[in-house]
Formats: sequence, structure tokens, C-alpha cells
Amino acid sequence: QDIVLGASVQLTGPLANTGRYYRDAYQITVDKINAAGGVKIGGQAHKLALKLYDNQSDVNLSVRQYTQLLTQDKVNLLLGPFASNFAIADSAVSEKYRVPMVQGGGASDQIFSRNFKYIFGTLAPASNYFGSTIDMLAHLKPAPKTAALLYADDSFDVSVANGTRPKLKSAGLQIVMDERYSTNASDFNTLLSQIKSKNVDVVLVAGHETEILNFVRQAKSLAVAPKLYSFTVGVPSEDFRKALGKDADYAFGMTAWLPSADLKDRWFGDAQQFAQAYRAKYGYDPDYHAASGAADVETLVQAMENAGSTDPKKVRDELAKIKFDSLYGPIAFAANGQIDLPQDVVQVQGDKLVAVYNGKTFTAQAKYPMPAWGARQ
Amino acid sequence: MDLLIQVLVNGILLGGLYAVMALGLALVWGVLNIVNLAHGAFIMLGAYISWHLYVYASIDPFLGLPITAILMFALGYALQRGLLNLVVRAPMFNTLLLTFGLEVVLTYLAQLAFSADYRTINPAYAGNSFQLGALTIPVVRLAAFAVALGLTIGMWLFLLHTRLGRAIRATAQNLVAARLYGVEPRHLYALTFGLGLALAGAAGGLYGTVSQINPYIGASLTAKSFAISIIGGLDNPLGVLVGGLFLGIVESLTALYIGPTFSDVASFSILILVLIVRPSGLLGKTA
Amino acid sequence: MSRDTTQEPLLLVEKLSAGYGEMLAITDIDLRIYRAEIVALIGSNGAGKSTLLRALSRVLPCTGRIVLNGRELSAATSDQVFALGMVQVPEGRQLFGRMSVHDNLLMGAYRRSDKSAIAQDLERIYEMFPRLAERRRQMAGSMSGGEQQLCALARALMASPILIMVDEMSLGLAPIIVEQLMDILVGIRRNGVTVFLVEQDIHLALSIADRGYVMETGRIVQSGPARELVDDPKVRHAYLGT
Amino acid sequence: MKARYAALVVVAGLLLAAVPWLGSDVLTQFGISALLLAVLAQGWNIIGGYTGYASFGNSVFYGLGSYGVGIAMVQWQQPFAVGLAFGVLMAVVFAVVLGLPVLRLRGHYFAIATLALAQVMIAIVSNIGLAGRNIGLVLPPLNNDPLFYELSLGLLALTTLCVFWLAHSRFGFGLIAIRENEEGAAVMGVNTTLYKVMAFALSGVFSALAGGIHAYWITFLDPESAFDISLNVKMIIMAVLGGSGTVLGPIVGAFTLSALSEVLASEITSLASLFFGLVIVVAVVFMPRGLADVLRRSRKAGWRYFIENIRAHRL
Amino acid sequence: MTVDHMANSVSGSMPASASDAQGEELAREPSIPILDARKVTRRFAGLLAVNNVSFHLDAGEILGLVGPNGAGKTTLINLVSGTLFPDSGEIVFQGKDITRLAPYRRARQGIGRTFQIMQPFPGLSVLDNVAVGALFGRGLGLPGLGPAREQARECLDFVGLGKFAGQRADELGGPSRKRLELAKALAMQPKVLLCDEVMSGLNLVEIEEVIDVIRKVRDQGISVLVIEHVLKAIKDLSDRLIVLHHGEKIADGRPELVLSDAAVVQAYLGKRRA
Ligand SMILES: Nc1ncnc2c1ncn2[C@@H]1O[C@H](COP(=O)(O)OP(=O)(O)OP(=O)(O)O)[C@@H](O)[C@H]1O
Ligand SMILES: Nc1ncnc2c1ncn2[C@@H]1O[C@H](COP(=O)(O)OP(=O)(O)OP(=O)(O)O)[C@@H](O)[C@H]1O
Ligand SMILES: [Mg+2]
Ligand SMILES: [Mg+2]
Repeated sequence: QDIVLGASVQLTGPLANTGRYYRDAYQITVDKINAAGGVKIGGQAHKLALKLYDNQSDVNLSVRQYTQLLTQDKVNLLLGPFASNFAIADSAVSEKYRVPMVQGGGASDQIFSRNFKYIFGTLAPASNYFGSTIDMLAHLKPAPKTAALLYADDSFDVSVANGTRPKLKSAGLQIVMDERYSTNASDFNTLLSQIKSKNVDVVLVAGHETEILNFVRQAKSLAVAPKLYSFTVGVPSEDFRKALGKDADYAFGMTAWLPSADLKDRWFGDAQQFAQAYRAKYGYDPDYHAASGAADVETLVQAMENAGSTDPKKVRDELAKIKFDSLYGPIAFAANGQIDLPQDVVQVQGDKLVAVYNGKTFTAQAKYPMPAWGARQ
Repeated sequence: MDLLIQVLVNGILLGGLYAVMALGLALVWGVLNIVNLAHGAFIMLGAYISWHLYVYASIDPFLGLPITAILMFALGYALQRGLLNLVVRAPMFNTLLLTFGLEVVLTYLAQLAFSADYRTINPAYAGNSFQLGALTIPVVRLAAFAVALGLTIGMWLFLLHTRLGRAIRATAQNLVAARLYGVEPRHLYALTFGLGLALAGAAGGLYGTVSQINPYIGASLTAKSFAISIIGGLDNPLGVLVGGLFLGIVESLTALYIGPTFSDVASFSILILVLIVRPSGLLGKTA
Repeated sequence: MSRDTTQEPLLLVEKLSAGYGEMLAITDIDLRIYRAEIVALIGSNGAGKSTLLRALSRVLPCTGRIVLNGRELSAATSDQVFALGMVQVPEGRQLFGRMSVHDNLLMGAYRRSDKSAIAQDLERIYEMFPRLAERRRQMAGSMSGGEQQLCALARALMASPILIMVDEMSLGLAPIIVEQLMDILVGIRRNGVTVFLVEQDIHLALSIADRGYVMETGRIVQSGPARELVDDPKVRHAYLGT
Repeated sequence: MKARYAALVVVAGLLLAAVPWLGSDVLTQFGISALLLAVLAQGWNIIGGYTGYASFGNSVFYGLGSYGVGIAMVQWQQPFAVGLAFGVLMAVVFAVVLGLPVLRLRGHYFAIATLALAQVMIAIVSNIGLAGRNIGLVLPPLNNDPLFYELSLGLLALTTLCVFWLAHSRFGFGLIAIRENEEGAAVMGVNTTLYKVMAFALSGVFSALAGGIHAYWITFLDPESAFDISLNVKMIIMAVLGGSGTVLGPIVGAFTLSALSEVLASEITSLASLFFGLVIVVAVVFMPRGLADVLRRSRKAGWRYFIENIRAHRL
Repeated sequence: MTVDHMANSVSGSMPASASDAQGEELAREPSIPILDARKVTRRFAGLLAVNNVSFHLDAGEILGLVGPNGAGKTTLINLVSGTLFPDSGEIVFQGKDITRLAPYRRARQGIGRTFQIMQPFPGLSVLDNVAVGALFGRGLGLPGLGPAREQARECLDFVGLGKFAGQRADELGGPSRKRLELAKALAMQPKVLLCDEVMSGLNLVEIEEVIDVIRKVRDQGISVLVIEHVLKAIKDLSDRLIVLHHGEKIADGRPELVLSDAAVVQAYLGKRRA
């Protein structure tokens, strides 16, 4: 009998752009595992199936769909939605029915602070997103002195900012701007003008991809060029480079995952092969959302095999102590259910994404400082 | 001081763009009494048309504006003639609902056709700027502002001082009388809605040159357009210009002095105040 | 003014019926109006006079035959009828309330293209109605009831009609104004314009009309020269209370 | 006839009440959200349908109700009932303080002003520490869907009774008069300001209660979802589609649309929103006076009813 | 006292004969007027629509109000009923100042009016239109819908609209709407009834009927202010007549006298009618 994994993700609505990573990653991983013989429980191989709903980017609908997955469709285990607020609401369902949910779409601290037992997260904690970036700053010449911290006013980005602030201080940078802006803001001219007039060296932005695209374009049009700017999202994705073209150059970002051959994996071989297979199937490059989603499926499968059962409670207990290598990195959860992964610093150089700093050393030359817009070739 | 002036200029340039965005909504609302909830979706559509023209036919986004506008006009004409005209005489809510339904459909179709990817219309000169003393003036925003100014004034002249413009206003006010006085209302309604969409299309083209586009930008653009139309008043396209500028400046200054999260509070509070003090808008005629 | 019955009528109506929803408000109306006549239509409250005018202007669906100036109008639309010169001053004035008086008058000339002729007519109208000249920038809807009535009549004149249909002309007008309007109607008739007048003040109507029709519950029940109608005992009884 | 009608309503009510015991968990959950939406539509009916003021601010009441419960339970550790009361109190204060100026506006202007109020509330609450800013509040979960269901059903019954009373009372008659011609009503002795504010507050109370129940049920609220304007659009659509200004119309509309979108969402999952949009468009064209009117009049006219509708409302 | 008002309200060029008309005033028995407007003025963007007008209405009186179009008659009624507020001057009803009172409170105190440009509740039945008046009229109106509809039906029969009771108000023809206006106001059981051209558009026979209605209303003790351009009606009906011209009161007195006044003839009646 098939083992069914259920999920409700954003296939339409404003979050569809990122939601599709999860849909595609879940599907390709399920297919891959089935091709490799499925899940082996008690010496018997089971096929894996995926039951997916579109929550239309509506939280309430997603809650109902998870309930439906558990009570009507009787799926065995749950995969997560995208975005922290969805994960917060939906985790209540998994908790209520005592069926574990492994999700790679929400990183906010709130998801994991409710003492829920059935929610596990594979996105790195929000508070540490800028950790390695700030580490790297110390090694750059000329050393940056001032920093601006801008963040959207949602759960995830506020967590990022709260984690970043002390790190900036202990790195000896002076925070000259610390501004919260509205989610979905489309006009950054005032902030940019301030950055320019205060001559800020480093600009760190925690926000959403739409905002960051606008931020970069408006920075160019106002000729604002700090020595370095870095963004929590967007930079690793192909979409970002496509949308901005040449203007994406020099942008720093971070990712907990890169499609490197060093990340060995039982089903895909390694992360690089995963990326190739993914690209071949869907026509675009996976980013850490996709990898995280794929890892969620692998984690559930691994836990079932460890437990030798599909019983939710047993699987849950195995999840709590799981340790294995996935294409996404080593998977292990802290007591609150969240993973901890270091972030690599990446930069767009020319039309390529280059990993420049891995938290300890430079892996490539960082293009720094960023030249004035007019001085680019 | 330099910062303040720079921020003011930013606000004014932004306001110009806001004005074009709202112009089509205000026209359709003020004249046809149809509150077009799909207005933002049509701006989105216009942006995508411009994007396609730019990416696949290498047509400069500003030169492409007339093409976008014409295509959108045709769409608007057909929609009004074939669909909206069917319900204009039903109670007021029906047009509200119909356009809401349209918005849902359009957004969905846009996602189907264009995917949820973020797009930008990014010609080589898009990010260029020039210095004016300590001021930095973004070229594209200035151009967008100029187009906005032109469209608004053109619209104003058209509505107030041409035969057709007068007939459009008349039809909106008294359908029976308009028919008695030689107007073909079906055609005129369609014409007006077409014009509204043409303006939305042009606004979309301009929007695409300064901001990213995706299928879901519509709803927030509709809300902005509402605010602007009301602040300025529906009677008069010049009011929309004033409303746009006003909002642009207020938002920029609020972001500077109070904080970026408060620009919505500021702009919508002002909207409410304007409504209460002068229900017909800053420039509107008080009845 | 005697009428020449051998002449082709300007407006020929045969078996015209119209109504609202299921109910027929007028049935089998036949009438003929000749060039440069003033014809009065009288009848009590709810007889269907306004309905008849609406049907003639084609803003109300109807069956039957309407011929204006030799042109069959049964399939025409309201704007075509207007363009042919059959213009009405509707019941309830129906001004464009939030437009200026000036714009209202210009809307009367919507189908005319000769700018200088329009300008001349405007001048003339403003001379005829000094109150309107004085208020040309006022919103039509904010004027007093009588002022609005003047504006409605002036707007119709701006269309330079060949046949003007006036519904309840004297409604809400001061006697002195009514007097002037009667003179104006007689004046435009002299210039060859035909007038079809619906009026409750029967003395007034029949005093300037050449002929009259009497309507009752949706049908024409009587017609004839105005003088005969005034003297007709039945008419006197029904409408003059004597 | 009247008695049969009443009996029908009672039987339907009992059947509805039995759902958590006869139906599945999903049905109960769907029921909760459909019932709450029906409460919202019915609440909107008071100000929008009967009084003729197209409020886009009812989602503000809903949000205030949610936050009343959220703040009371999370920040003050008070029981749920206290939260509900707090939410209702905020809604009433809001209705009176802001209703007074805003209700002077007519037509679309009122609609837009209330729309703006909703926007301002999002922005304001995002900046209030007590309300958890933009991050929102997480409530303690209570796994008792049947309870939530019966609460919602009770609330809907209460709201509907209130509307029924409106339809047969002096107060309701005054509201209708305001809807039909406000100036005319004022010179005939209707205290228009008081009546409008009362209608606004009444519709606010029910919306706030719905919001409070929903917040406790869903266990999480943030400004975007609590003051969600599309929720307001939804309640209007439901009320209008069912027949605004009628007693049962909004309920019919809410159930029909909820069921429709639920079926669509689970059957043709990613096409759901497209069909939803199309259904609205088609419904508006063919039955501009709502389902209630269809039920009342299509029996006689049959399918010609729809053609007649188009003929009557097209240009 | 009344004379003082007159002297103030009329400009220096007041025609002699108009003063005669006022002389008539003095002969009247002094009584406390039910409605008293003192020096009210109302402007519209520079236009003086009502200029320093004083007038009073006695209990049980039918007062005619005439004047050329745009003279300010409707504006005056708006000021009394509260749909407009005066820029200056005061309005006293039953000895109490009501100048700033909201319209609904005036209605409850007993001021009923009709609208020249009719204001029905379009979607309601003719009966319910009138029932609104019965429910919310003088005092606090009637408590229940049932009695209110009963009273409404009486009022409809009274004005001759009984057969239209079930029809929607917006389906009525023009003149019927005028009667509806009248019925709505009557259902409020007012003490003062302000009629703004309720007879225009009626033929002579119908006018007679309405004149009868208004007489009967007066016989119930209601004071009536009648604005009308139908001279016959004004002559037959009014106990007293005042004339407005350019917002100013130019005459006040017995109808025959006022109507033969030279200034009134020139401003209002025209040569043929005089
Ligand atoms: N819009 C309408 N809807 C339904 N019925 C109507 C409408 N307008 C008029 N009627 C009805 O049609 C009949 C004829 O009305 P019409 O207005 O043509 O009469 P009329 O002769 O102009 O009378 P009046 O002196 O009242 O103006 C009346 O019974 C009236 O009630
Ligand atoms: N809202 C307004 N804005 C501007 N002018 C106004 C307004 N209301 C009335 N007026 C003007 O005030 C003057 C007096 O108007 P009012 O309606 O009182 O006249 P009236 O005596 O009732 O005339 P009629 O006999 O024609 O009804 C008119 O010239 C009118 O145009
Ligand atoms: Mg008529
Ligand atoms: Mg008047």
C-alpha cells in the first residue's frame, strides 16, 4: 500500500512564486525515491504518493486543507507550506491530530516557541541569516565602518533584524540606520536618499524578493552605491538575476544551501545532481527553498525507515533524534524542532552566482567595494 | 536640507506616477459610476504588455506606451460592450462584484500566461540619473512624470472642452436625457471604459519601468488608485494629479520623519480626513 | 392657421402601443402632425401622454409605425431620431445636473457640427433667457425648479429641431415666464418649427395650438381644431371643471 | 404558508446543529468557517443591505473582535468570554467614534472611507506592542471543533434573529427609509445620524463576535489576516449574491459561495480561483438581485427569468 | 411688531401699494404665530437666495407664497424644514427657537413638508412611503408597523392615491408623485404643512381636488404654507399671500390686494394675467 504525504502549498495567489519551489521539490523527490524502490519498512518496499492542495495563499484555507488531508484523505505524514505565518497556523493542525509535519518554508522563531511536538523545520533560524555576512565584513578592505539595517515588518524579517543587531555591534560597526518598513512596500526612495546622504558603507536588507528588486532598481536610479549591500532573499535565485539583468551584479546574499557536489545524498547522489535533475525537469534552477523542501521529504522517509513503521507517533520520535546527510545538508533537529545550518555568503558576479565566504574562509574573491553605478562596465 | 529636498523631489516624481495610475480609475468611476475593482489588474496587464513588447519585440517601453494603450482600449471597449453594459443599470453593487470577479479571473489568467515570476522592464537607460546640484534626478521617473502630466492635462482638456468629452460626462449623469439628446450610450460607455483601460495600460507600462511586476500587484494598485482619486476628487482629472502628488509627497515625508511603516497610516488617514472635510476631494466642486 | 390635409404629414403615427413591463400604457395611437403646426395633447393624470412622447423618441420600446418626414422610424434608435430633428423636453426636465448650464445647452447641440452656428444660437438663447445667461456657470441641478425648466427648454432649442415635443411646459413656471415661453413657441413656429405640446393648463395649450388631441387611459379619444375642443362640453367637463 | 416556512427554518436549524455529530471533522471545520462567514454577511446586511451604506469597514470590526480575544487571552491571561466582551466593546467604540464622521459620507465615498479605515487599522496595529505588532499573537489552542461550531451556529442564529426583527420593526423601517432616500427620511422624522450609527454598531458587534470566535479557533492572528479587506469583499459578495436587504439572503449566499469555493478548492485545486471569479461574473449578469430573488420569482418565469434580468439591467 | 419686521426686510425702493398690502396686516387680530421667521438670510456662493426675509404663519392659516422662478421660495421652505440652515436670522416654531435644530427634530415637533423636486423612497411601495411618515412623524410617531400602515392608507385615500397603494413609488407618474409627497407629509400629522408646488402638472379638475384636500387639512387645525404658480389655486386657497422677489419679500397681505400690486404684476404676473 502507498504511503501518502500530504501538503497544502501556495500554487496561486501572491505567494505562488515561492510556493512552486515546494510543489516541484516535493514531487521530484517523491518520484526519485519511488524510482529508487520506494520506502523500505520492515523489509517491504512501499511506494510514496503525494497529495497536494493549493491554498491560494490563504491561511484559513490552508488550515482547512491540512485538516482535510488528515481526516478525509487520511494521509500518513505531512509536508509543510511556505512562509512562517502559514507554518504557525498549520502546525496547530498537525499538533492536534498528532501527525508530524516537516516543513522547509517557515523559519520564524514563533513557530518553534509553542512547545509543539509535531512540527519540525528545515530552514535555518532567522536570527542567524546575516551571521556569516557580518563575519566576512571584518576581512574586507577597506573595512566598512557604518551599517544600515532595513527590514520588513513581518515575523520572519523582524526575527532576522533582532538577531543581526547585536552581531553588527559586536563586529564594531556603527548602525546609522535601523528602519522597519511595510511589507510589500514598493517605494524605497526615501530610505535610499537617507542612505546616500549618510554615506552608509554596508546596507543589510531583510525583506521579500519583490521589495528587493525594487530596492536595487531604485538604488540605481538614485545613484546610491554603498560599499556593499546584502539581501536575505532573492540573490540565490535565478529569477532575481533574470529580473535585474546587469543590475544584479555585486549584490550579496546568503544561502544555507548551494548545489555543490560536496553534499552527498542517498537518492540523488549529491546536491549538484539534484540541481541538474530539477532544472531538467522544471526548467529553472532550484534554490534553498527547493532543497529544503526536498530534504523534508527525505527526512520523513528516513524517519519512517528508522522507525520501521508509518505510525505517526513512532515517526515523530525518530524525527526528534534523526541524524543523516541530505542533499540539503546534515539533518538534525534541536529540542524545539528547528534545524541549525550555517549560511554561505553568495554574490552575483557578472551573470553568475558565486559563493564567496562559507563562514570561515573566502571560497572566492568578493567583489568589493561596489563601484558607483556610473562606473560599472 | 539636501536630503529634504531630495526626498521632496522623489515624492513629486512618485506622485506623477501615482496620478496616471489613478486617472483611469477616476474616469471610469466619476463618469460611469463604476468602481472598477479590477483596475489594478488592468494596470498589471498593461505592464505585461509593455514587458512583452520590450522583451520580444525590442520596443522601447516609452514608445510602446501607445501600443499598450491601444490594445487596452480595445479590450476595455469590448469588455464594456459585451459584459459591463449588461449590468450597469442594476443596483450599484453589481458592478462592484462584477469587476471583483474580473479581477480574480484576470489575476489567475495572468499567472497562467506569464507565470508568477517577477519581471522588470529594464532598458539600458532605466537606472540612469542626472545631477542637479546636490539633487539626483532619475531619468525614467522624470519621463514617467512628464507622461503623467501630459496624460492628465490631455484628459482634462478632452473631458471639459470637447464635444465627446461633454457627452461622456452627460451620459454618466443622466442616461435618459443623454439618449434623448442624441447620444448612443452603449458606444459611449464602451468608449469611456476603453479610455479608462487605455490609461491603466499606459500606467502599467510606466509602472513596469520603475518597479517589478508580477500577477499579484493589482490589488494594492487598486487601493492606491482609490485613495488618489478621492483625495483629488473625481470631478476633474487635474484633481487626480493633485491627489497623486499629494500622496507621493506625504508618503515620502512620512517615511523620512516618522518611519517607513507609517506611510500607509499617514496616507490613509489623510484620505479619511479629506473625505470628511471635503467629500468631493481637494479640488472637487462642493455640491 | 388652417391645415392642408392633402399635404404629407411631418409626423405620422399609426397603431402605436407601448408600456412598462407587462402593462401597456398606450394602445393603438394614431396621429398626424403637419409642418409648422402647434398641436396640443391633453389628458388627465396618467393618461399616457409622457409615455407617448417617450415612445416617439424611441427611449421606450414600442410597436406600431412612426414616420417622420417620410423616414420610417420604427427600427430607429433614440440618437437617430434626435439626429433627424425630433427633439423633446422631457417630463421632469432631465437636465445634466452636475454640469453647468452652459454645458447643458451645448449638449443640446450634440449632433450639430457647425461651430459658428452653434455659437450664434447660444447667443440668441442667452438673449431669450437672460436668467440662464446670468447663471451659465451654475450647476444645472442646483437651480430652482423653474430655472431648470427654462434650461431644459433652451437645451431643446439648441438642437435646432424641426419638431419639438414639450412635456408639461408650464410646470412650475411663474405666469410671467409662461407668457414669454408661449411667445417663444409661437415665434419658432413662425420659423417653420413644428410644436407638439403636452400641457395641463388646457386654456393655455388650446389658446396657442392649432389642433389638439385628447388622451384617456392610453388611447386618443378625441381630436380636432383647438377652438372646437375648448368649446366641447365633454372636454370642458373633464378638464376645465365647468 | 407562514407556519410551513417557520417549520422549515427550524428543521434546517436543527440539521445544522447536528452536523458535528453526524458529519466529518472536515465538514465541521468547513461549517465553522461557512457559519462565521454567514455571520459576517448577515452583519454586513444590517449596514449595507438595510441601511444602504456599503461598508468596507466591517473587516475592521472583525479584526477588533479577533484582537479583543487575542489580547485578553495572550497578554492578560483572561478567559475567552472576557476577550469576546473586550472585542465587542472595542467594536462599539469604534463604530460610534468613527461612525459619526464617516457615516456622513454617501455612496461610494462612504465605501472608500471605510476601506481606508481598514488600511489604517492594519498599519496602526502593526505598530502596537500590546497587539504583537506585525508579528501577531499566537493563542493557546483549544481542540474542540464541535464547540466552535455550535458557538458559530448560535451566533448566526442570533444575528439572523436580529435581522428578522429589523425587517419587522420601526428601527428597521427607519433604516430602509434612509437607504431609499436619506434626506426624505430626515424631514419625516427619522433621526438619521443615530440610526446609522446604531446600525453600524450593531453590524459591528456581530462581526466582532465572529472575529473573536475565529481567532480562538485558528489560534493565530496578525494584522494582515485580522483586518483582511478581501474578507470584507467576500461578505459583500455573499450578501449581495444571496440578496442583500433580505433576512435569509445573506445566509443562502454565504453557504452557496463557501460550498462552491470549497468544492472547487479541493476538486480542481489550482483552477479554483479562476472558476470562483467566473462564477461571480456569471452570477452578477444573470441574477443581479440575488439568489433570494431567483428563488422567489424564477418559479413562475422559469429560465426566462434570467433573460428578463439581463434585459432589465443592460444599457 | 410685525410692522417692524416689514420695514426692516424691505429695501428702500418698496412700492407704495405694497405698503398698503401691509397696512392690511395691522387690522388682523393679534395672535401668537405658530411659525415665525425673523430676518432670515441664506447665500449660495455669492448669490443671495433669501435676503433678510421675515414672515409668520398663524395657527389655522393658509399662507400663500409666490414669486418668480428663482425668487427663493423653495430655499425658504428648506430653511424652515431644516434641510438648509440660514446664514443669519432665526426661525421660531411654537415659541421655541428651532433655527439650528436637525430636520428630524423639527419633523417630530410638527413641521411637515413636500419637495418640489420629489423625494420618494423609490424602492418602497406607495403605502410604505407614507407609512414612514406615520411611524416617525410628530411626537415620536406611531409605535408599530401595523397601525402606521393603517394610517398611511387613510392618508392615501385622502389624497386620492388609494388605488396605487401597492405599486412601487418609482413607477408613479409625475403628478401622482406630487400627491404622494402630500400624503407622506400628512401622515406625519404635522401642525404646519409646507407645500412646495403640489399642484403643478395637474389639470383644473385635479387642482380643485387638491384644493379641497388642503382645505380639509386646514380644517383639522393644521397651518399650511402653499407655494404655487397656479394662480387660481393661490387665489382660492390663501388667507394671506406673501411675494418674494430676488430673495426679498416685496409684499404681504390679502391675496386680491397683493396680486393687484404693481410691483407684483411687473415681477411675477406679467401683463396678460394681471
Ligand atoms: N416608469 C414607469 N414604470 C411603470 N409604469 C409607469 C412608468 N411611468 C409611467 N407609468 C404608468 O404608465 C401610465 C401612463 O403614464 P404617463 O406618465 O405616460 O401619463 P401622463 O399622461 O404623462 O400623465 P401625467 O399627467 O401624470 O404626466 C400610468 O398609469 C403610469 O402609472
Ligand atoms: N444649492 C444651490 N447652489 C447654488 N444656487 C442655488 C442653490 N439652491 C438654490 N440656488 C439658487 O437660489 C435661487 C433661489 O432658488 P429657489 O429654489 O429657492 O427658488 P424658487 O423661488 O423656489 O424658484 P421656483 O419657483 O423656480 O421653484 C435660485 O436662483 C437658485 O438658482
Ligand atoms: Mg406625464
Ligand atoms: Mg421652488
